[in-house]
Amino acid sequence: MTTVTPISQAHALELLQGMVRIRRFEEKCAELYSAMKIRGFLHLYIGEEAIAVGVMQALRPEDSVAATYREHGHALARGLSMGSVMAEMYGKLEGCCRGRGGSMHLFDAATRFFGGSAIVAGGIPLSVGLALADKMQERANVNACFFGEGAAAEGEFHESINLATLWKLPVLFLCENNRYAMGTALERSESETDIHLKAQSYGLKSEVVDGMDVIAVEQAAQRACDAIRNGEGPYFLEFTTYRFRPHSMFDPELYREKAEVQAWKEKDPIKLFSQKLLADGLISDTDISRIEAKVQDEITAAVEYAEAGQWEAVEDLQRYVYSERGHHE
Amino acid sequence: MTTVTPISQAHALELLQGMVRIRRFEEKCAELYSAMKIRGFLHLYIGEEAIAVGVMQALRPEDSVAATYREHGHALARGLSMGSVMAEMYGKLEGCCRGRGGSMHLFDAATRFFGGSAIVAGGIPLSVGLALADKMQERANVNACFFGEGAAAEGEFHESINLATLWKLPVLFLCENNRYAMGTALERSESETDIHLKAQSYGLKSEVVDGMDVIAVEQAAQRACDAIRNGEGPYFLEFTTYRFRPHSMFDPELYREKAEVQAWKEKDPIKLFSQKLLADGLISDTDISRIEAKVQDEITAAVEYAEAGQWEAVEDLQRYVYSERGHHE
Amino acid sequence: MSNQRESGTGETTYREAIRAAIREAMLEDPRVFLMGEDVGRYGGCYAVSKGLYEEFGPERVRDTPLSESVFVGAGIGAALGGMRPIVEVMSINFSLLCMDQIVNNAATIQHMSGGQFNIPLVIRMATGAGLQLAAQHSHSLEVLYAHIPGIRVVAPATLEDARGMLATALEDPDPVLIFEHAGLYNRPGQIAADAGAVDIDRAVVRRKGEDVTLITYGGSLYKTLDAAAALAEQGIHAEVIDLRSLRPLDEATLLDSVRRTQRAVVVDEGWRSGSLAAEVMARISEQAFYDLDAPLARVCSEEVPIPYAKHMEQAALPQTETIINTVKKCFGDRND
Amino acid sequence: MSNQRESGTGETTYREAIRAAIREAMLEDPRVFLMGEDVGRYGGCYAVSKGLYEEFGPERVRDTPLSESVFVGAGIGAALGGMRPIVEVMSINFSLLCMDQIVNNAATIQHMSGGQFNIPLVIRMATGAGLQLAAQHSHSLEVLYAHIPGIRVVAPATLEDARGMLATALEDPDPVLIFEHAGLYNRPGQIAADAGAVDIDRAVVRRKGEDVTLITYGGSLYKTLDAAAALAEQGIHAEVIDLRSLRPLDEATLLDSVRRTQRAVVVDEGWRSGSLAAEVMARISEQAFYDLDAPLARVCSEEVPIPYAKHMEQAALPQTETIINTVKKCFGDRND
Ligand SMILES: Cc1ncc(C[n+]2csc(CCOP(=O)(O)OP(=O)(O)O)c2C)c(N)n1
Ligand SMILES: Cc1ncc(C[n+]2csc(CCOP(=O)(O)OP(=O)(O)O)c2C)c(N)n1
Ligand SMILES: [Mg+2]
Ligand SMILES: [Mg+2]
Repeated sequence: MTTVTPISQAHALELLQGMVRIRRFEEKCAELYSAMKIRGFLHLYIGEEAIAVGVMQALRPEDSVAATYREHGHALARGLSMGSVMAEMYGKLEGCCRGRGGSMHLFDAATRFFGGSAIVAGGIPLSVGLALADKMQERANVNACFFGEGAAAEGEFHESINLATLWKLPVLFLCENNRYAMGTALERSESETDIHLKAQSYGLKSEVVDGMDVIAVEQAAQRACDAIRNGEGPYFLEFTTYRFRPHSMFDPELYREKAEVQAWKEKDPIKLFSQKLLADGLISDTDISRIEAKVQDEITAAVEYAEAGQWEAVEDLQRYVYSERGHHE
Repeated sequence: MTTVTPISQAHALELLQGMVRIRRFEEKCAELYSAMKIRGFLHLYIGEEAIAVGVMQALRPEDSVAATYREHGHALARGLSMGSVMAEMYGKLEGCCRGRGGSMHLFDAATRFFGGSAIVAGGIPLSVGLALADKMQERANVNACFFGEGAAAEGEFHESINLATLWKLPVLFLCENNRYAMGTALERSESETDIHLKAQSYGLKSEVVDGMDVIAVEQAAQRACDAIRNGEGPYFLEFTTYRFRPHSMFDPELYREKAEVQAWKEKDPIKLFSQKLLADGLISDTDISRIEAKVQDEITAAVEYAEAGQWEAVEDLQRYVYSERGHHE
Repeated sequence: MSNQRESGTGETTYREAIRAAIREAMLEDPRVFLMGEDVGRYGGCYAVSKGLYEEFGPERVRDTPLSESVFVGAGIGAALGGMRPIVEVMSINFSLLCMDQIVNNAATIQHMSGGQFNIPLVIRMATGAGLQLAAQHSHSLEVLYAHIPGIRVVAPATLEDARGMLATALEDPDPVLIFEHAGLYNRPGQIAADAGAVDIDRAVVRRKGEDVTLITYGGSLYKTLDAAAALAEQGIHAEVIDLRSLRPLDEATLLDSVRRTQRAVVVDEGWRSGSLAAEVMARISEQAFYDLDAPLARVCSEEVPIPYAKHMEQAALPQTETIINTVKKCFGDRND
Repeated sequence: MSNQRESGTGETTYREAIRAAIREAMLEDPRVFLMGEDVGRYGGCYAVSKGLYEEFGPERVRDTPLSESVFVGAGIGAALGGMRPIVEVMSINFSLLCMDQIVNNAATIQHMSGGQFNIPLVIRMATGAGLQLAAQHSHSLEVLYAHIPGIRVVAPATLEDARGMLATALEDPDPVLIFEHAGLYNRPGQIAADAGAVDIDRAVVRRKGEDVTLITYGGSLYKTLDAAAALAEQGIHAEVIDLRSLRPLDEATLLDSVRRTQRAVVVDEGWRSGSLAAEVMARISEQAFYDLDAPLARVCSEEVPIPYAKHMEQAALPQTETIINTVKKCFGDRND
């Protein structure tokens, strides 16, 4: 913590704002859940923001992103507007998926954000396929795929890493190891708890990264993306992290100690990063207040947008099951 | 090959006879397939006999065995009678499964032979469960599970090894690496072609063994079974081997060179073993002739048994879908 | 009262009734154990098994990794090995990951082995919509399993059935799938203290009536009963049948009712095409054709992946209103 | 002639017709590629793709590892990425390993994304029994997929359809599953040189008749046509409808025929309970009830895992004899 932050002030502010934006947005979501504005399952990313924010720095618009049901952070960091995400969780027509997907199924064609998948590990093969398309069409894109450490036990994890490595496909595997899959601790789920080693056994490049340090995340993602764009095949990053909140709004958290949660909260990526930036003199308290205020405004606007949104007409229920065009180009 | 065979004459003859029995039986099956006495898919084990024969030496009656669709050898080595296996392939009532299973689905309760599974990797979870039952009921049994190297790409392989290792279950994983899954060479199927290393990454004990050397197989199986009975959890053995015949009777073998097949035939486990035994002076040519004659008789009797067998009554079609007892003990 | 609660009788809920049934089975038979994702320390994703881990410990309440295929397959193997596993798959939607084990192993091994082996396995899954969980958590795919010979499929709708079907299922020598509608877990009610095991072979008449037979199961039972009550006020007396067993279907009970009422409407939360409702209609049209006075009809889910937004989700699901209107149409049409 | 053979016209087989269709699609559109287990060097487990690897190379004829879930999922992803994948799953029985990808991803992503994404993917699978492959290779599980909104399901029975449906399926913006009956691959026949793309929306009448409608698809078509021929000799003139599209069902064609003939028998190799046949019967009983002169009937597979022994396997499957007898019963019964 004594080295000077190796980035510009502008970039530091961007990263910080990115994380604060997710944090405050989700705090608002929790509130709105209690107010019954948001329903269904709601999985908060609070504590893990450095990962989505850090990784997205290394991605370009042509790249693709796939994530899980805990994907508000990824969606926001990837560039979906807060309003469209909030409206989606309200179930409004103005939502990014017209209210059909909800919290677990955010999609956005404009930013190549391919969901929002609520089958654990079920989104990974999609990224493999997107990467296959890139490879066959000779595009040097990266296909980023986020999943939790719980997903590592699923067969699709295994099949996906094997295929991507075998075919040298441009997939960026991003394992958010927050130590629990619902209430199941990693050591009760994996015989090899070092996930990055497990991945390495497939023969692809693999690193473990401090997921509470946004700069470490960004740098690792950059390294990985460079290698992938270079045609070196897939790359695996495991991020050590922690979710500060329950698994979902229904979780009584019987499976972990308060003290453990507290210890991890000490590593809060936003707190650590802002302290560091302040210590390095790269930013001031005023910068932080400005960010908080700006984010607050964005949230207020997003909630207003969602509140003002419309309900999709029930007559449209049958739409989007099959394509409306006769033929597709 | 200069060391003296470390086993008794009686045991040497038993091993040799075990392998010859499978070889000649399957040669007969191929003939009977051409004669249309046997139908469906027929997968021959010829070239791989040392594995089933060697492994079974280490197993006890209370242990369980599960195998694949290429399981005539395992069934015979486990102790199913040749007649009941042959009759099964004829589709006769006298078959081990009343003709309902056929070549790919040999089962036998008496020897705890749990199939005969034609979904690649689909039998592995069964062994994991049988092992779980043993562990929960505190029985020091081994649950042996055979599968090909092609199965290693399936999700169920991954899930099974992880769970067995995590729960320290008494499973003996037996990978018969004959280098091809139908026409797909190992290097086109696995990013890590060293399967035993791949298995090791789950944290269980794992060895690679010359699957053309019946004594090496037996010794490895013994080591593994000892460890398992000792409560050390699962064990993985990879056997290098080769199938001398096409994948099934429908395979035009476009994917491999004649020369490669020829080179492997030089390592014929029966040829090598008998040469060695002869060289060591442990057995004589007469012993070999005696074995061949005995096996020939057994085959003749098995074919006669199958030929003389009955067709199950069509009225019984609905049986064995559900249990016939009202309640099961 | 707390004692009754523990035994899942007296004032209880669907959730508690299932828990009590699991607990009772585990107390009675040491071969019974519960296995699945988060059934232990977490208490079950729908809180069904809460407290059982504390009572029975990690050997008999086994948290599994996220590996549906192997833990269901291991359930099959453990059953073959002499145990009586209760495997929980969190949602029928995730069960597609282990469908191979269920269809290709659990349902076939007895037959392929010529009757040498049988698989006394119980698999429980939550099913159904209504909680705004969207398209990967809300589908009612029961018919996919009801199609498969070699397994039994049941769907408790009442607290008594939730309480009593498990024991019967565990006594069954063959694989039994139990589908619990996620929308019912909170359902409160009374169970008699002496409520026992429940038949899993027979449908039951939940309401008597002579004008039309409404056939349903699971989460749709209450909507159907509500519809029947409303219809009664309008002079149409509907008999309501709860299938309970989706495989095998209890034809006798169905046909007996339809032959009396001469009209039938099937209510099923599955999608319409290829629904279980279709099967019920097929049985009736094969065997009670000459007894029918009006076309058969059904109320199913709309053929869309279930949407998140509440109004859209509700529009996709069978509703009491739709049931009422569909029944009325059976009377309004030409009457020859 | 050899040229015709290459193009899958003239004297050809069902297998060659499919191969020619794949080849043509790959020649015409560089986005099309074939992926699956042993489709390349081995030539396809049913030899459908033989020669394509040599012609198009390993990039466009991709041998995959034994990993049904990921290669089907990768097909979905590749379709999202602008390709036009043809994914071969060796057998519908193995497709249970990738059913999650088909049902939870391919069928839902368009809907969950509010119409932002669509998935132009074709998945081909062999289905059906008759080759003595026993209970893990012989089941006709088409109805499991026909139940799922968001995908289309087709089953070519004729050489023309085998030849022509693929192009139409590839042009479709949404996932299309093509089920090829394994017993048909060797079927020989003639295809006109100018045979083109085939409609995948409509059922077709394969034989005209006025007395009874026989509705079938896939491998059962020929048994049904044989039955119709035999019945004609006995004075019963059956109309035979080949569904071709199992989802969506072409109700108009069905109903039109049944309204004329006033009797219907459905023939379906799937197991009876929860069969596609049940759905067809349900549609008819909902919409053509007053036109019916006899109970609906069906001929399905017996509800057993398919046995290996030939006589038992054949006893489990629909047979021409059974179809004939079932049809006759529609006439023999009381006639009010
Ligand atoms: C196939 C499947 N099984 C089970 C679930 C239920 N489930 C939802 S999230 C979750 C835990 C996943 O943990 P992890 O992958 O570590 O991600 P995290 O929630 O910690 O971000 C489970 C078991 C599911 N959605 N899909
Ligand atoms: C899940 C599944 N996919 C595909 C097949 C078709 N198939 C049968 S055997 C086989 C090759 C398996 O190879 P391997 O595991 O190496 O065993 P080997 O045949 O070499 O003994 C394939 C692809 C199958 N039976 N099951
Ligand atoms: Mg986690
Ligand atoms: Mg092999």
